[in-house]
Amino acid sequence: MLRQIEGSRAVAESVALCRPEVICAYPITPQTHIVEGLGEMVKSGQLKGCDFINVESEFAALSVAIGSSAAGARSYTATASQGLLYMAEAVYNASGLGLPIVMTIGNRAIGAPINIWNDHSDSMSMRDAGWLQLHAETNQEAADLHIQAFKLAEELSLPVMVCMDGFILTHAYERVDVPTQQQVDAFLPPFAPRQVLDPAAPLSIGAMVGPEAFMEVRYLDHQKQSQALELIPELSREFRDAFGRDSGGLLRGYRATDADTLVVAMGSVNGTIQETVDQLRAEGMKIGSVSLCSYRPFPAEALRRALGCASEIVVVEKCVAVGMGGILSMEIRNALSGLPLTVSTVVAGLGGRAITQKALRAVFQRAQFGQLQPLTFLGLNENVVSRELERQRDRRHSGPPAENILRDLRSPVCP
Amino acid sequence: MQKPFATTLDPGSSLTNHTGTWRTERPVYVDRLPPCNNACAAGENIQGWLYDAEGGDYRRAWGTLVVENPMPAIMGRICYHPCESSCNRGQLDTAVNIHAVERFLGDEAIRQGWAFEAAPSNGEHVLIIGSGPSGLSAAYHLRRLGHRVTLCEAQPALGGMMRYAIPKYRLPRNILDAEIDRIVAMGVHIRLNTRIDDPVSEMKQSGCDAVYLAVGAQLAQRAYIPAGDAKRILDALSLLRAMEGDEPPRLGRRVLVYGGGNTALDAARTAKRLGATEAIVVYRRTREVMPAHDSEVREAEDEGVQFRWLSTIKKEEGTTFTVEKMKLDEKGFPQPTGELETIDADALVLALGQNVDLEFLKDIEGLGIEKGSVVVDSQMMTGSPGVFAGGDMVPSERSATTSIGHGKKAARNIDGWLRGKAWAPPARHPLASFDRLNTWYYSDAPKSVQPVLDEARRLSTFDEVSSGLDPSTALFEARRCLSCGNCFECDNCYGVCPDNAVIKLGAGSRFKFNYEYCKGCGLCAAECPCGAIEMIQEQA
Amino acid sequence: MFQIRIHGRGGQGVVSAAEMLSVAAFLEGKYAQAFPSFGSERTGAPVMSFCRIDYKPIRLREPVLQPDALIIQDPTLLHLPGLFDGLDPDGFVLVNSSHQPAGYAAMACPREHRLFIGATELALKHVGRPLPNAVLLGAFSALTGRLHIESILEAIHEKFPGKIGDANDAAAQAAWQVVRETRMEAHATAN
Amino acid sequence: MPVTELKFYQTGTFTIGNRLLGEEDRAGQSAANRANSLNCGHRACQGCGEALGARYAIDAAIRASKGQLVVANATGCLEVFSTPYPESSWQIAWMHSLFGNAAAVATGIAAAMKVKGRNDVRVLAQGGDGGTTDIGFACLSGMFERNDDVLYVCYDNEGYMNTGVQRSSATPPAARTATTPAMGVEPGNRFGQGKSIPLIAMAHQIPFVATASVANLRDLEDKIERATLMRGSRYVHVHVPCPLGWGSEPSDTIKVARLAVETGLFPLFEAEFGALSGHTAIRRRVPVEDYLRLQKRFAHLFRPVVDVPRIAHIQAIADHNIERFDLLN
Repeated sequence: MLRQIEGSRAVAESVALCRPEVICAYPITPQTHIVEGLGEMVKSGQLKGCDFINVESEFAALSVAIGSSAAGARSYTATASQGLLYMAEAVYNASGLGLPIVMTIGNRAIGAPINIWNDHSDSMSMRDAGWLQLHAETNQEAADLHIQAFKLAEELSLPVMVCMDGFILTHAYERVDVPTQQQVDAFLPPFAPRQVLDPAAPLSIGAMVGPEAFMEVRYLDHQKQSQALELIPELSREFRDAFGRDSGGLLRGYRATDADTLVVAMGSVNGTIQETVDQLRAEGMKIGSVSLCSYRPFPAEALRRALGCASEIVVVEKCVAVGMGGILSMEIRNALSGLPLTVSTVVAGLGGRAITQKALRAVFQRAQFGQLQPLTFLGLNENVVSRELERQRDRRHSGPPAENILRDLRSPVCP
Repeated sequence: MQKPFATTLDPGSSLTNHTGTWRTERPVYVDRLPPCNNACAAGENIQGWLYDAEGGDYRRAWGTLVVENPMPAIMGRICYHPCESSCNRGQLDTAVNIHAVERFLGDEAIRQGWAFEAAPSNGEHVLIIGSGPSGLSAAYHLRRLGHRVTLCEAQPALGGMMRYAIPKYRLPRNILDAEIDRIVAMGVHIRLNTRIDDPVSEMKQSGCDAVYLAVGAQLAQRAYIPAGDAKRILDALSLLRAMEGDEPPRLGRRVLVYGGGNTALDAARTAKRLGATEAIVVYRRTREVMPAHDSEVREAEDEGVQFRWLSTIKKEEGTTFTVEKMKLDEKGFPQPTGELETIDADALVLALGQNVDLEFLKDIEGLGIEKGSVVVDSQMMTGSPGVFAGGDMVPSERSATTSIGHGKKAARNIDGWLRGKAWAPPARHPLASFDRLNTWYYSDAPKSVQPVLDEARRLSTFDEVSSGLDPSTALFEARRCLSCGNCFECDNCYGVCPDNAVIKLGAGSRFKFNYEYCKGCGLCAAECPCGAIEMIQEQA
Repeated sequence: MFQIRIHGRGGQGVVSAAEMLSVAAFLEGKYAQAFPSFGSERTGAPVMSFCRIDYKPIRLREPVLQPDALIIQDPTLLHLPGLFDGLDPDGFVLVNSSHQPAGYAAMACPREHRLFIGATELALKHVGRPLPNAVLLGAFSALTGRLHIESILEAIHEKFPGKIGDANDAAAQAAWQVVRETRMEAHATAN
Repeated sequence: MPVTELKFYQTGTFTIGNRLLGEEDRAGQSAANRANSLNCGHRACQGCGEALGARYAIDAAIRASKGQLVVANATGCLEVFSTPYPESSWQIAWMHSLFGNAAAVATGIAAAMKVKGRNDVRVLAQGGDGGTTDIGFACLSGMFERNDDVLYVCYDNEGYMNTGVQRSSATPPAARTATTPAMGVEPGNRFGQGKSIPLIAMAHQIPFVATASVANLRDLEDKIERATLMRGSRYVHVHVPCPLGWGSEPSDTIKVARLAVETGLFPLFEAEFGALSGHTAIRRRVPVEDYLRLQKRFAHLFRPVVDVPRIAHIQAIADHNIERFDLLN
């Protein structure tokens, strides 16, 4: 049914349609509206056969999910930013134990400096934790991905993170087609665990594994994620057949087939990018974009096929590996190695900095003429940083940067 | 369910990991010699029969008891029970009242009419001279070993000193008769009123293959006391023996008893019961060094028997006895002081000890005599082949218990000698000393004291002074046994093993160690209440 | 595409105003997107929200930089620097104020696209609380003609069920009436 | 004369079993067919108190739950020595996740059982003192506060033994550990530190809190069995000596635990809904020296000279417990 609702509400509704049995929640902006919605549905009786637990921390939230999942219950939680870091140990544990938990990440920056706004630093920090990571482009896709995520997780016996941009999606009111219970039940079978804590068939789950087998365990985990590279498109097709719309998959191209310049990005920024692509196309530039939905597993082959034809690749990413540069672009460079093209990194939207068409347009055009720097910080206040850098050159102890920058912003020499 | 590799494991799969290889010491179950058994002159397996009694199976307990000693009802009464003085429980609260339980079992056997079984006779024939505790014990054991036995007794009734020296109030005759009859019933050939003057020829004539001399020490020790009227002086043995006759001896109102042994006290207490208003024990030394047993002295005092310590009797004139005060020298020996005083008394009973009558042994070739006792070797055999001796005749502590032990030992050696292969006593286990116990596990419980007859009744009659335990108190008392050095299946070892390396074999079958997994921590040994587990070094 | 930027203070319902606009548009079969200027601001602080309305799916995710309409829920905000930034020359400005306040000069839009209305007073009258939201939405419908008052009212009822909904409904209708009438008069005098 | 009434076999109340006792009068551990939840072949040290305590507790819980038991285990010695790939010593449905989250994992298991209508299944979480009093404390408190249907059993060996004997918040004063060496002005662990999780648990007003010791098996089994059958959050704190960490003889494990109880240093008590509801009286009171002397971690209290004031301080702690919990009656 079509509805004009907040992204968080849409996700809450579709998670509820997946009939989760245990939901644990610890509040953190911008994830709160999702679990609030679910909590309400459990209390009101709209969501039956589900235990909603208010825990004392994100670490506990995922730990509870680990327990309930191991005991054979479909388990869900949601978090963001510091919360994801606080549960980091459990994040690795859940995947190591092969527990098909689904967790929503309302992507948000990581402090210090503390910042509640959107970027991808949080989920990126867990990119090697053994979870699958799917990025939603719209609220519709965010809702749909959760339905696919449970099926994906349970078929592989691996946990899945569904990443959606904090505020930009979580707090945005949009038109969303919320499926019916019958549709979801037909698509998502009941949870049949790979292993379960059952007194009737005792098992010891979570053994200590030494040098003699640890390598093999990790290798098998890697193989599992590789299987996901086939399963994800499969489920996406299945989903289209069942629900009549495209959601998920490894990646999606936009006017990409004949493009010389291709932009790659994850999540909601793809909308703005596509608007910009249309503008530039109208002006005759051969540009297109690729929206990467599956970050883990990383679809190197699919990317190679999708991007191989272009000569200029611009990776717009909402995170930065300080001291190294773009994370996504590094992996894309790796995927495209040997191909005659250049890959440049545009770090954008850190800590919620708005990513505007105007700014994108400018970098894409520079890229077209090969004038784009390998690493660009989109919309960076050059003036402020150059003054701060000067100051640091002058004297070692230049005081806290934040204050200095504020002073600069107020001082008349700044535009 | 296709479970994940390595991180998920099958239950209990660690059985393939044999941790026994960690071990440098291994626990082993042992049986140690309980101090009570160790102290028993009759060689009883006290812990053994208490173990049976703990279960309430008195028949079985009695059966275990009489393997060593055929007269529990008697022993439970007259033995001075060194077992109790050495009982480890004494260091915890109070010793187990062993003699009371023994007596209970003996009385129960009499009540139930439990009988002995003799082995089928195998032709060998043994002559026993003397039917005291030693002779009866020997007869019993020889019958169990399948030998025919002829028992000669000079007196008209069996029992020796048990009958003729121990007062009824300590050993009722119905009890004595019951236990003797039970032995006789095994098929012992009895000849009463038969004094043997030449044991060896007697043995040959009666077609016996060996003889056991057990006549005891019958001759009263005399002391020279100048006396005007000798009939006022008699010895304790004849007094006590006379108690078995029809005519109780007349002693008068005031009786002196001279001596410091148990017999002196028996005489004094008998005198009181014969109507003496005063019975005064005169002893040349002090109570501390008096040979009589403390319990006897206490009971005598309770009955009003008086004592004159550090005194000797010098002479008698009519009813006047002159007594000299003594004092102990630095060595503790009494020395005369020259201080004299007189006591009026109607009679003087001498209880100065007994000697063995060696007269009838003079013709036995090779039989050696030393300090008035018959010399025997470790097999209880005299210098004369086939002639064995025991009890008060041979050098040892003179007690009924010792005599019973001698009888048993002699019987087993006679059996060996007759069969041509010397009897080898079983090796003795190391002692189960107190420090080997983990006493925390034993709950405290007071010794149940045998009820004691009130004096009034005691003085007027010859009724038994101590009465017995009832079944429940007997059971309770039996269960106070710490089972020193012998597993009583408390399950501690089985329970405390952190490696489940103790296998429980079920009731009565104890436990065994599973050395596949035992790491040798020693917890089982440390927590065994009775010290029945020992840690020993693993061999390289 | 029609873009609206709403300025107000924390607690005045800036966000729900944008939401209701988007819902109203959705009810008319249009595509709409509403989102707040995600901030950590608390009650009383100046805040913004945005709404986009279009006939095709909306992909753009940037804040509204070139609004076609500005709704200013509190006249004291008029002096805020950059308040009118990016306003379309032919755009609309709706201010909650019973009179034309100072700062008025900064508005670079046609006179007939400006509207000052004592929304708070009207709200107090109908809702009983100084919540200008519904009033301004009714006025917005009348001023811009972009959304039917019916869909506005339905959105209001969806947001506030029951009595409060009815009260806000009344407030919105009252505002709509007032604006229509004054517009008529203006039109009449113009002719 | 009075004859003491015959009640039971004279060692029956203190030994684990007895050939003369009926099954009902024996400790569960005496049963030939006991569960042996923690099986042979585990890799615990010789004389490990934790291995013993864990088998006691889990066997009792199995008995009480009629085998319908699921256990969540915190990281630590117990987990490492019981489940090193490829062998597990557990004969039960068992799970290990992390060091600090056993309580939360158990909460999850309990929630799963609840939604599946498996009210017969009882959930137990277990960990050492590190995983309970320190790193796992937040999850434990959260579990208590929500009154989740879990029995949490802490095996307290008073330090981080798995990592090589470091100090935990359960390490007693004066004890030497790798991080509180026996040197300086105040050798060993400082006085005036540490916390009592049982008392903190009581402050959560949960249905049941109890302390127990491997030295008193019947008491331990009784508490675990009762706790297993209750609903809501329950906590049992079991004292388990560690020969390695305490420097005691492996064969003395139970003796040391017994002395901890008999000195009053480890009081045995229980509480319901935050109020003390019972205690186990000391049978043969002993001075703390008897306890301390058996353990090398306290050696510096006796050598080179006897540290009278500190021993007195420890005695005062014991005396305080005895008074507070009325341990002599």
